Amino acid sequence: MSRDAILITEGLEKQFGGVVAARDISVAMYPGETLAVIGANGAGKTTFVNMVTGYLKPSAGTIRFRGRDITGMSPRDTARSGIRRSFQISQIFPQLTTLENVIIADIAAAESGGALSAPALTGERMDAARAILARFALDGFADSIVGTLPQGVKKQLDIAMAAVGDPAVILLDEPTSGVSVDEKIGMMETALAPLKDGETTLLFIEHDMDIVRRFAARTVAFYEGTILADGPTGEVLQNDKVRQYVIGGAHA
Amino acid sequence: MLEVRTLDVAIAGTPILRGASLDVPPGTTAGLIGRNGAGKTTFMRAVMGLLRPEGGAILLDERDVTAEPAHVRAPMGVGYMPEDRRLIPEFSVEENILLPVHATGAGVDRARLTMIYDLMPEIARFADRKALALSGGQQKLVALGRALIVGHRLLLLDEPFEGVAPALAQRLIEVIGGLRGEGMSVLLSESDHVHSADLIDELFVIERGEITRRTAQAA
Amino acid sequence: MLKFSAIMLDGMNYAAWLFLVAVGLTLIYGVMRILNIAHGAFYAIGAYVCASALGVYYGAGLPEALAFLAMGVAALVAGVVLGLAVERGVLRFLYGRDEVLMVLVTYAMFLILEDAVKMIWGVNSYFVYQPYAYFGFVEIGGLPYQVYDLLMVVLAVVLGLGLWFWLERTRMGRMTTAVVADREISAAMGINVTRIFATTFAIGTVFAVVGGVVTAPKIAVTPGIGVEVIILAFAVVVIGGLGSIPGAAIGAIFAGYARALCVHLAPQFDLFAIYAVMAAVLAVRPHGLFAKTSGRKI
Amino acid sequence: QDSFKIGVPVFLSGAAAGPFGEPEKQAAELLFDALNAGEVPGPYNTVGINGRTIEARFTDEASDAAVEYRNLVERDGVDAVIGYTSSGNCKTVAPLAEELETFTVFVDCGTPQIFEEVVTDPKFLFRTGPTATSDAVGAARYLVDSGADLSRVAGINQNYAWGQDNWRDFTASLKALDTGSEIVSEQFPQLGAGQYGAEVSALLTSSPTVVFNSFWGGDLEAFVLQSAPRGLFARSTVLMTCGEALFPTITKDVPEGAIVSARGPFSVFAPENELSTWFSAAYEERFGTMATYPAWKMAQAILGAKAAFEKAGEGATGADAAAAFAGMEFEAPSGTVKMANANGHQAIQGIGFGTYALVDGEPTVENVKFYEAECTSPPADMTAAAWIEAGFEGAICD
Amino acid sequence: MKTDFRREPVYIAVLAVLLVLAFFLPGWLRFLLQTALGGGLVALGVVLQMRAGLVNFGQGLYYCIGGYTVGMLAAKAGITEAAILLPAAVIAALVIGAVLALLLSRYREIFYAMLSLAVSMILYGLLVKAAWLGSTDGFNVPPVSYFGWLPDRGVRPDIAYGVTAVLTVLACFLVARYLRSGAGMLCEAVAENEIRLEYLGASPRRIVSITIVIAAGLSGLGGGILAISTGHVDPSMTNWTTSGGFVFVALLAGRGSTIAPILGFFLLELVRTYALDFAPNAWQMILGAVMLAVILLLPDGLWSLVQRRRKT
Ligand SMILES: Nc1ncnc2c1ncn2[C@@H]1O[C@H](COP(=O)(O)OP(=O)(O)OP(=O)(O)O)[C@@H](O)[C@H]1O
Ligand SMILES: Nc1ncnc2c1ncn2[C@@H]1O[C@H](COP(=O)(O)OP(=O)(O)OP(=O)(O)O)[C@@H](O)[C@H]1O
Ligand SMILES: [Mg+2]
Ligand SMILES: [Mg+2]
Repeated sequence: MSRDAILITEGLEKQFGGVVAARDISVAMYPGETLAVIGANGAGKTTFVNMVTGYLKPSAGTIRFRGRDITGMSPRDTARSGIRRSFQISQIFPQLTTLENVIIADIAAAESGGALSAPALTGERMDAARAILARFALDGFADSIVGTLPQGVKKQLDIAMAAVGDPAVILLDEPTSGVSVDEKIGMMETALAPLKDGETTLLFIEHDMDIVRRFAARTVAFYEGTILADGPTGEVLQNDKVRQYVIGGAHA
Repeated sequence: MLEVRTLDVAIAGTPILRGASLDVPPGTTAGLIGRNGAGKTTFMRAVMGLLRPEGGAILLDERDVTAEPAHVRAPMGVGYMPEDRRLIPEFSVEENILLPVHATGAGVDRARLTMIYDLMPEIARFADRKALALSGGQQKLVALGRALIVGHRLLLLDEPFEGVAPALAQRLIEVIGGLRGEGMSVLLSESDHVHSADLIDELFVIERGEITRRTAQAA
Repeated sequence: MLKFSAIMLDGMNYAAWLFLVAVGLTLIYGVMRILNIAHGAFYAIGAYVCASALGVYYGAGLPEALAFLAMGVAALVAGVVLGLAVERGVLRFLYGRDEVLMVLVTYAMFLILEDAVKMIWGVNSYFVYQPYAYFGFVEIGGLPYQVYDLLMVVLAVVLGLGLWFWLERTRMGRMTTAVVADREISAAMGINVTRIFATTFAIGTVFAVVGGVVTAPKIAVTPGIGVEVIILAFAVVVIGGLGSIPGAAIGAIFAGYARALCVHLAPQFDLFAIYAVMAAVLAVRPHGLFAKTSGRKI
Repeated sequence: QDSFKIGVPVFLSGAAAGPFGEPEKQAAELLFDALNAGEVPGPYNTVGINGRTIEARFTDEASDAAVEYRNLVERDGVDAVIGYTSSGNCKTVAPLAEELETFTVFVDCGTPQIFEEVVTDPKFLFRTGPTATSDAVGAARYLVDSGADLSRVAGINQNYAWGQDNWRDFTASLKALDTGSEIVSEQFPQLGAGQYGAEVSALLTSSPTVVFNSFWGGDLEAFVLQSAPRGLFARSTVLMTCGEALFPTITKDVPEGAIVSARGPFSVFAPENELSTWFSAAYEERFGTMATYPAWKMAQAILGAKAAFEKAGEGATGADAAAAFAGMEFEAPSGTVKMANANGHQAIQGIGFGTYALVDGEPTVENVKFYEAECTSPPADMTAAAWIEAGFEGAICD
Repeated sequence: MKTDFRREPVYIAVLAVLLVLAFFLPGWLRFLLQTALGGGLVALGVVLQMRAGLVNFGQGLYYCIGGYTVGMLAAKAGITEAAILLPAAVIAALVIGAVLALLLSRYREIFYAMLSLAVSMILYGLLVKAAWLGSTDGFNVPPVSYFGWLPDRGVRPDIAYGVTAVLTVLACFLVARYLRSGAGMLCEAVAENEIRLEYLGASPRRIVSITIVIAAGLSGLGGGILAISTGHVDPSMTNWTTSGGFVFVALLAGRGSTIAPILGFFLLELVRTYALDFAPNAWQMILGAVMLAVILLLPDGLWSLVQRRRKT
């Protein structure tokens, strides 16, 4: 690729006691691209995202975002600098309504700690929040308490919150797990379309190869903490090792 | 093995299941298919006694357990794998798997444990690690193992393949299919039967809390 | 030198007492996530029951040596009855509610029990000093020490080890740990959660009652003895790490020796020594010394 | 004619309920009933107060003092308030009594600050019992007079105002008496601590010749139960200012020879007269136990109020009675009470000390020495602390 | 919506009207209300922290600091001007709150409760040792002047009540403003999911610290008001039982409005007073039974009655 990478990891390594969750992970992400990450269970996919977003500190290696070294930065700082994520188990505010969830995301993005006396619930903000809900097809649930919603909706909300404030990079950890099969594609479309409007760089972890094929031009395959393959999706999915360890023979 | 008659369940005043009926004869594998929010999890939880039904009956092996507390089911040979894994974080993987065995006071069936480890060699590898450290998919496997260890008669598996890498999912399907031969009944829920099409003898579709039966072929 | 041995003995003695009154609290919190303020009332009731039981016992002219058996029986019976009554009668309707709310529920129980005690036993003191005097004293390094107090240390060690063994080494104990982590899934896996809760609460209550029973012969059994105890027990349990039995032991030793040191070397700081220790421990280890690791979240 | 309503705040719950609240309440009930029936010996053999029957309103002192006082006065419309044991509550209530202009008698509360600092120009407020100053001063004098070895003195007092004040006054008194004592240990366990193992060890290891103790209630009893078997009383002379309260409770376990007082001319230290004989007999008969000093103090507060209202005459208001009460002398089971200090609002009384003894299984005191009020209380124009500091200036002792 | 406090001005106006009407209550009842207003502000401080998922079992600390600041300035330094005393009480509490927030903002759940309890009990221990402050007996606070005017004994209670009522309403207004602000709205998010909040770029610690400081200021004001109302302060203000009472009121009242804890505290005091009147020997039992009944029957606090009405 000709353009400069927006996010680069070099030789990332993470150990938990005796377990090596990541070893020599070097990946470059380019502005505007959509990248899929696949891999066996426990291959280190979530660990990778956790390191990039500052939840885990790598045992070795560096992470560069827009040329700046962000290794070891806190999740808050990575978020503020423009890297957002969604979670394998959706991370939401369960007792609040969908609308409130998004409003909170907006306040947090806008003012970090929140201003002390200016009213936060402005008409403008309400409109913006409703617009986000509409963009992610969540408007039907605006006033429902989030904890009572089906998994899929929670996942979608999780992504919507990550998208607030138009970050430069979004990392989605299994966005479609828990979403019913006939809704997966629709959901990816509703989730990704608004993000793709801008120049957002997107990485998603996925176990469903149909989704991977459909939405990602490039795929990285993980196995046992290392990168098994990295390249155009079609090639990676044909890779023998990937077929053996990740996809399995029959299903591909 | 499992017979559910016109089950009504409401959560916080909202009816979720309406007259849901379903039966799984011994030795069959039934699929409960439905979109998000259709009520699959609610159904499973009600069968397990984790939710109080407002009406209807649940029979296990012809015994009416509708009003019985949750814990009587495991000793009857019912294994349950919840959708959200729910391992005991400070227990090791093996302790988690053996939990129902210890709970019911039955002796540890080594052969069955070995069978589970053979089925999923990856969990054998981390058998002595604490459950809290595992990745999402790994936890899912452990939860499946935990259901298998007591589920001599009936397995209730709530979206067992969700978040499991395809290669492994295929292997699991084969093994669950093999259980039929042992006379076990299985009820597994999925949002679609792509994974389990070959596995399922009976297909039930749940929609807005109502269950309709389809034949596997027709679906 | 005399002072040193006095500090060692006093610290140990006070720690033993603190452990006895605190361990039930940590057990109940550990299993049920209920920070039980009524624990103080249980302790007080234990003391009153001991006073009454021994009153009847001595009144009947029974042999003095067996009075200790009577104390044990009284503690067991009173603890089980009281624990089951409170758990079955009130708490079980509130399971799953907020932790703080449960604190207040038990606070309400505490207030009710305090007045109930007053109604049953009146406000005047009760005395049953015979067991305390029974064993006499020994001189340790020139310092006379009541044998009863030394036996209390033995009792604390035995009961503590017993409880720890029960929790760590028995099937029941493992089940209890599972229930702590996830009540619902434990039930689904075949654990009789109701029984575990009732048992745990009863055992915790028995410990509180035992604390009161063994203390009764040393003190005037009067209204209000429960209030002082509960806050001390809280401090001990928090220092050690809520819900941990070894933690309660360590917390009791910390607090016991802090007090002994203060009494002998700087008596003016006695009152807040224990809180200072608690604040200091929490400042360094926010979840107490023996805190459990929490699970991976994302 | 309507009844005479008296609000009686005493401890009905908490640790002070047994040792203070109960005897005070019982004494009040006894006196109200006897007064209403006209059965109290002279000069109180008239019915009620000014012929009006007395109606009591007991409230729990262990609640918000300011709120409850207002409730008594403004909601319940009592004619007088007689009660209060805790110094903290007395401090709260003192200015209120003046503000609400209600005839109020404090029964106990030892702190001398009430009239020294809190209400320096009292109109409606009285205290019919002596302050705690006389306990400490009397204790020091008794120790000196009885020839105790005062070379090494230790103290164990509850860690709150009462205990601290007592210890401060006692050590200051020793200094004033020039005993040359060395203070070898000062213990301040928490109020209601109950466990004194460490404190007792500390006392034992510091080998004091004299131990001063101002505990009350369960703490006092627990202290004796835990220290006597370990030989503290055998090794040192132990003085307990509230020791008389132990007589009906742990009779057999108080070591003989321990020095005790009843914080004034009460109970075993009371003079023999018609009122005292009647009171102790009537109390014991009705309640089956001896009247400890709080009961005596309550009795004398009530009788003082009656005397004041009756001196002011029929139809007297609280203000009239207060005016009459100031500087008055009245008879009580404890003898003649002089409202001598604080413009005649604070009583002064003597105090007796003696050693505990069991005679035929009955608790009693021996080696009694009684100090007159003028010997153990500051003169009207001096604060307690200044008076002790000045070496008991103007004290009249025989 | 849990985070929506836009109706708050209406409730506060209702409170203001109630307080004006209450001026004509009998003296004892109005006094009860007046002290309850002071305590209610502290309970409100507890409620604010509860919104962030934190239960302060040592809120009495700030109450005590407020009370002692007023008391010490008035009784020991001779400054008896309310316009100096009350701001001083608030500032003292704010400063201590800010210092403690550095430590406490790291703690959550029961550990926050226990550590705050420990800190308040350390102050208790110190005050008990301070003989010059009257130890456990505390000390009395002389009558105060208002902008130089020292009211006569006759009208003093009226003025004190008026000032208390005005300050309470004002405090509620300021708190309502804060609740509607960004920092106020994010509290609920701290309670529910800090990880999510961090990943949205906000700092839970900062939000918690702000809450702690605001709650401290409110409680300082409450303590100052109490010192002036009852004319007496003592260390029991920072004892855990006092703090426990605030927590109880906070839960009883619910967190739906700033005025809920204020009214809740008054209700509790009424129950206590009548229980004492009705059964001086068993008032604690009545209080306990009422607590249990409320917890069992009104899981979301008394304010849920108001909210339920609004919804239907
Ligand atoms: N606590 C609750 N309060 C109210 N409604 C609830 C609650 N929990 C679940 N529901 C509702 O019950 C319905 C059924 O939920 P359930 O989890 O059983 O669906 P599901 O078929 O398992 O969906 P999924 O594929 O997302 O797992 C959903 O519409 C959900 O919103
Ligand atoms: N906090 C931790 N402590 C110890 N081991 C951990 C921890 N987090 C992850 N691991 C281990 O690191 C490895 C990688 O885990 P990770 O969560 O990254 O897997 P994953 O690729 O996301 O898997 P899945 O598809 O199941 O979500 C696993 O073996 C896991 O057990
Ligand atoms: Mg993962
Ligand atoms: Mg489901």
